[in-house]
Amino acid sequence: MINATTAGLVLAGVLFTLGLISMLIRRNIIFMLVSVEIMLNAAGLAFIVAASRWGQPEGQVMFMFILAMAAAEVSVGLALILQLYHQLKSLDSDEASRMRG
Amino acid sequence: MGTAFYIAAAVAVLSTIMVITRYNIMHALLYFNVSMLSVAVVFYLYGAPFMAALELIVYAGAIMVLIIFFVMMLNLGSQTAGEERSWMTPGVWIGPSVLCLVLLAELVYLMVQPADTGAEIKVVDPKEVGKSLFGPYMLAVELAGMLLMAGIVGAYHLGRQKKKIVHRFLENSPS
Amino acid sequence: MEWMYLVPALPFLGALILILFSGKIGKPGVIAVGCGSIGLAALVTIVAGWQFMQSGVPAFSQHLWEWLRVGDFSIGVNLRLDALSLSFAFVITFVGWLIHIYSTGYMSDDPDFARFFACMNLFVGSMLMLVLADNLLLMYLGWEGVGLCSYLLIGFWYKAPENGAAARKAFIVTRVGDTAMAIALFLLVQHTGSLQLSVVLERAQSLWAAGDPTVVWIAFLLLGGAVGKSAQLPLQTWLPDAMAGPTPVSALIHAATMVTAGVYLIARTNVIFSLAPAAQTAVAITGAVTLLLAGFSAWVQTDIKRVLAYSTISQIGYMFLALGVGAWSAAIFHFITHAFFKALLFLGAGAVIHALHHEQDMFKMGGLRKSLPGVFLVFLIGSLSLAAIPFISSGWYSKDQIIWLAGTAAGGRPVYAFAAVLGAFITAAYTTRMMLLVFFGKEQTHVHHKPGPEMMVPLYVLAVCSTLAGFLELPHTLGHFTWLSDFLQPVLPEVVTQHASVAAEWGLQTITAGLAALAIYITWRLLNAPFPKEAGAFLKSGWGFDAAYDVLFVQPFVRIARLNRKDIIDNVYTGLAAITRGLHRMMSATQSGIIRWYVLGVVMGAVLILSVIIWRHSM
Amino acid sequence: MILLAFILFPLAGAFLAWASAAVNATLPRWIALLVMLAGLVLAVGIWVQPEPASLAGADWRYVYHQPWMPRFGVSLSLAIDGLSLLMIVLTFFLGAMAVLVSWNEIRDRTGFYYFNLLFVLGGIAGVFLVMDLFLFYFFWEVMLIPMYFLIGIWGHGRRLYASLKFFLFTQAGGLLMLLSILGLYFVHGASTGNYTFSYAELLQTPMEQGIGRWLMLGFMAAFLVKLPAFPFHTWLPDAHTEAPTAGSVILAGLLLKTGAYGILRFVLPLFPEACHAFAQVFMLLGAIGILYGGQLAYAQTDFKRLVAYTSVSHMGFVLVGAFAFNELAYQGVVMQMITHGISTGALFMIAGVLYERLHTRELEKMGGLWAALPGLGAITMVFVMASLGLPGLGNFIAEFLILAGSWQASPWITVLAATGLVVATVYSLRIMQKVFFGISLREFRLKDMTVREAVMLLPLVIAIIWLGLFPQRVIDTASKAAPVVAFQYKDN
Repeated sequence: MINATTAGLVLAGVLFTLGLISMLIRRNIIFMLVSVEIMLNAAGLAFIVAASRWGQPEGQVMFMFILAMAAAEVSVGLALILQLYHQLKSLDSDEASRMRG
Repeated sequence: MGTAFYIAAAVAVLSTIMVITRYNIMHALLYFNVSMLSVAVVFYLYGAPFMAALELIVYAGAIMVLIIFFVMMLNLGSQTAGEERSWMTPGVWIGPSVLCLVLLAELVYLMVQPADTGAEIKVVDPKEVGKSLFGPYMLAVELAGMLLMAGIVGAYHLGRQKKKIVHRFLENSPS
Repeated sequence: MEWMYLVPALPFLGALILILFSGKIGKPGVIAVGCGSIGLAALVTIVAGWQFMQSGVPAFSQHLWEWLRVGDFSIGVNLRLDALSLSFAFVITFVGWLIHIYSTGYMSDDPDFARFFACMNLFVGSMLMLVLADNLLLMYLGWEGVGLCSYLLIGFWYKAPENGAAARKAFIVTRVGDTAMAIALFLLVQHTGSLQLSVVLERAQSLWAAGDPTVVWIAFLLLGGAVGKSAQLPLQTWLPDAMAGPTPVSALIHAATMVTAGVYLIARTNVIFSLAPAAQTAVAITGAVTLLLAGFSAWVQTDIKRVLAYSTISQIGYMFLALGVGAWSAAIFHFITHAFFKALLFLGAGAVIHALHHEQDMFKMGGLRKSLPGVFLVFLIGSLSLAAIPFISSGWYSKDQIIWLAGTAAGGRPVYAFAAVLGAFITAAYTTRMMLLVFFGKEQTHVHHKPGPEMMVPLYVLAVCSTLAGFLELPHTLGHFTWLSDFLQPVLPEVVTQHASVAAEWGLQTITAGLAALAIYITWRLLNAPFPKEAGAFLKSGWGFDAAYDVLFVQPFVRIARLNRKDIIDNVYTGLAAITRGLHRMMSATQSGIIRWYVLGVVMGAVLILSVIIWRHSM
Repeated sequence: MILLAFILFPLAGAFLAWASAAVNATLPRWIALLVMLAGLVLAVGIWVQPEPASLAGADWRYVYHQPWMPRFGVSLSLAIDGLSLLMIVLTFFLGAMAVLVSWNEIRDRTGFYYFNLLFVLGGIAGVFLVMDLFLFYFFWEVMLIPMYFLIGIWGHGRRLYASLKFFLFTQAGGLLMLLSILGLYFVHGASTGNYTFSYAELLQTPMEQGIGRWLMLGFMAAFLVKLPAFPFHTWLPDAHTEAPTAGSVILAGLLLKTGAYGILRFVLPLFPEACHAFAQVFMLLGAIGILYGGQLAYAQTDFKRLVAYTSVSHMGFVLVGAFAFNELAYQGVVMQMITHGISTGALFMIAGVLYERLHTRELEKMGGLWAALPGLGAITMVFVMASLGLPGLGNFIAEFLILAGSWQASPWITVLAATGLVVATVYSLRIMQKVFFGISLREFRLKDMTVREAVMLLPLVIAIIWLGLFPQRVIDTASKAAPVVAFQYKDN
């Protein structure tokens, strides 16, 4: 039987990879933002698993930081997407590939 | 490992797969909420009940709701689904998926490698977390606070729309 | 003799005046300057020669200025008058003067009258520099100078591209020989430390034993220069094409003077050739083979000037043969008689061509005996000399001497004598053919205008000379008169003969005369006999040398030039630039601004790093 | 002081010319001409002056020394000997010709044009005079950048490509030289404790064999590119072809000579051992350059490009002669530097004169011009003959001395190089045939030489004939500057 730490880390890896796939195949910016959230979540999971493996609080501390960062990122990100949407009238990230006002 | 973990893990993986395959963004976001809930269960199982709660409150509650409201505000739900469908051809997703699966295989290979045996799930008290947060990680907490502050200011600044777009009736005003 | 520097200086001065003021002095002025300067030079030569002969010194030299001095190596612009250079200088100025006078008539209609005389004067000056130089470098100056003038005059009518091609061919082919000669000079500088003729020849005798490899190399390289300038095998191909120039040019440069520069060079450096028996044998063989090959080619030509051109090659072959067997003075004797009678023949041919409005094909001439009696007469005298008709022609005296010495001189062999006799037979044959085709038979082209006195007088003078010049030397059978070889004695060693007898000489002369008569008879009978076409074409093209050189040298060079017009080395650098540009393009392509590509890059990097870790791990 | 004048004249004149353009567009050319003539008079004055008796034994005629950055051993040190003097005379002579050539050709931005022209010439004069390696590198770069502008702004069609290529090649070589200069500086400083860039002191630098060879190769990199020697020559045809006429004249006549000068002045005396070690290689490169350049010259259809490749061929002789290590070859190299400057410069001027009349450089579009331009044709003939090495003209003296000298060092390479004489004949005669002889494609109604053209071409004709008949004056002047150290070096 596979032990708990490994199982948790594998789960984190799977979730992270799924987020990565989503990141790579989507062109919609909101989807990409969601993909980032998936990956952040997976990373948080890995920290939690590690914290429980060692019985130390640092892992959970890190998760809290991740959480704070995700919150800030989403708020700024959404505001940016809003601006882009008004500029480009589209959510296609490729449309934003040129550095043009 | 208990059955609960496997069930939660299976739900998390399946719902995440649903997230990344949906064309309709609202569906995807709802699936993502499900995924988040099951991850919260996993947290709980790994002896971090406080974190599970935070996951529910902040992630599934606040962040997701923010995104959902945002999508609803722009009224994107069904409108972009068709566009999304046209972008999502096999040629687009097969290559990256294979690459990512290779990455996953490598990750798993490395995780399984050490065969760590003496590991049992140890519960970490929220009190411990609090102590270390406000002990050695004090500076980081303050930085996180500044980050959030910057996020607020940034979001406000960026999100402030030009008046002539929102308030059409003020178009001719001098300011 | 103090005025000796005037001999080359006067023609140069004349050329300079003609170049600078050609527009101002008008045609009479051009004639006065052109002919006058050469005439004066001839006069000075005669006076200086007279004084020289009176004085009895072996050589007189005049120092003008120091040309260059580097360390111990020093070369002056010095002139040297001795028997050999005097003989050449006399022929050059005298024949040159006659040809100049002739040219005033021949070229009178040409718009570039002044340019013609400027080049001719430049040529005479350079040629005099060549023969009067007291060191080999100054001689090389004249050597190249006459090459330049030859180039300018062959291509005188520059509008026709084939004339330009002939001119360049002449320059380039002779330049090949000149380069060999230049290398010989380098060897001499290295070993003797000087290029002064007297010093070089003196040191050569003390430095090298006979047959020493170095001296053999030097002699062979000098021979290379000589065969280039004198149109001998294997560099003879330029001379027939050189007939593209005006006929007086052919007479002066390509018959009388410049082409004999090789003979002069070898006679001048006879000490070196004596030290290199292998090279001297090569000279003899070159001469023997050339005289035969060119004789056969002359036999089938249709262009009157090409007949004379091949005949010139052949006659110079005789001179080389004489030099090769050690009969130095015989070569000079033949040079003098040849200069007269070949100039006469060329000028006569020029008169015919001029009269027929630049028609050169012998098969379109005929019957001119009646319409141009004066030309016929002098041409006959020249032809008799060329064909070596006994007693009455100068050519017989000189050629007979060579034939005789080819078998009996120190380096002589019966086979050389045989080749020379056979050559005499062919010479008689093609000369007769030419005479018959041009002056006998039925008239085919009408005579436009008869040559004026300015053309006829030089012809008569040359006719007289080419008869009288033969009496400078008489064979044993006719009293053994040796004025010329005695005169040349201080410069050229005496001919050493072996198992020679007057009776044998009588026999040989009889055979030669008989063969000449036979040749005339056969040619007369078989003038219009059919001739195998392929063989004829082969002979006419000069034994296929041109085609062979074209395939061996010209075509490869032109092909390389065409392939490598853009400089393949440049591809290395443009290739470097292209690689840089390609890398730049690849790099900047990654900066597409599409986020997914960046993520893909991150993923690939992660895969790579993990692969490396796993690979290291499993090792 | 007089030496400083040679450098300051052109540099000051450059700024003056630039400023004067604001007053009148024709003023700069007069200023430039006057500056050049003044320099020429000064230089010829030094030359004709008999050598002061007190200096009879010394190496230098004039020396100027002024400390500049003593801390780093850099000083403003100028000196002139026979070789430098000849090069300075050539610089101002061809400089004056270059000004005359541009008289009517350049019509826009004349002020900046003459500024660049004079600045290049000032840099060249500096290169020929300085005796401090730091300053040498400085002037080496000074002459590079204005040249870049001359080609890039006033050039023909592909001028940007050509100027960039020129810049990159010379800059790459120059940087390697800078490395070597610094290497020499530190090697000398480490062994003697005296850190200096002074040429005179660096002469006796003891160094290891390996280091010496690497340093020598660094110097050679710059000089081979500039010369240009066989595999590094490809910048030259482009630069020559696209440059304005004066640019081509200066490039061919002077810039290439700085490479040859560098070899004679720096490489041979500083690294005698390394030079002997690599002599065969460089001689072979030179011989290959002679033949390869000749072949390419023959293949060209653009007049200026053809002449450019003949430069490659002729400068091959310089390389062959410089590494033959004897006085014959050395004198030949000096003569070749001067005569090639004159003859090739003249050919470029002729190309410019023809271009002004025909508006083409294509040989295929010329032909039969003798009838229209007999005077120009005669002058061209002189320089074509000079190019193929006709005795009586300066180039012959140069080539004869080089080959006679190199024969003693390496007969087989000399044979190869002598074959170049035949190739030179082939391509040189092609110029005459294509331009002046043959059938003319149309009736040309052209003016023969104007007075200005005669004034700029006739001195060159006289010079080349004078050098061919009376070269002794030049030989005497140059003889004392011979790099005797390298001649006398013997392998142990």
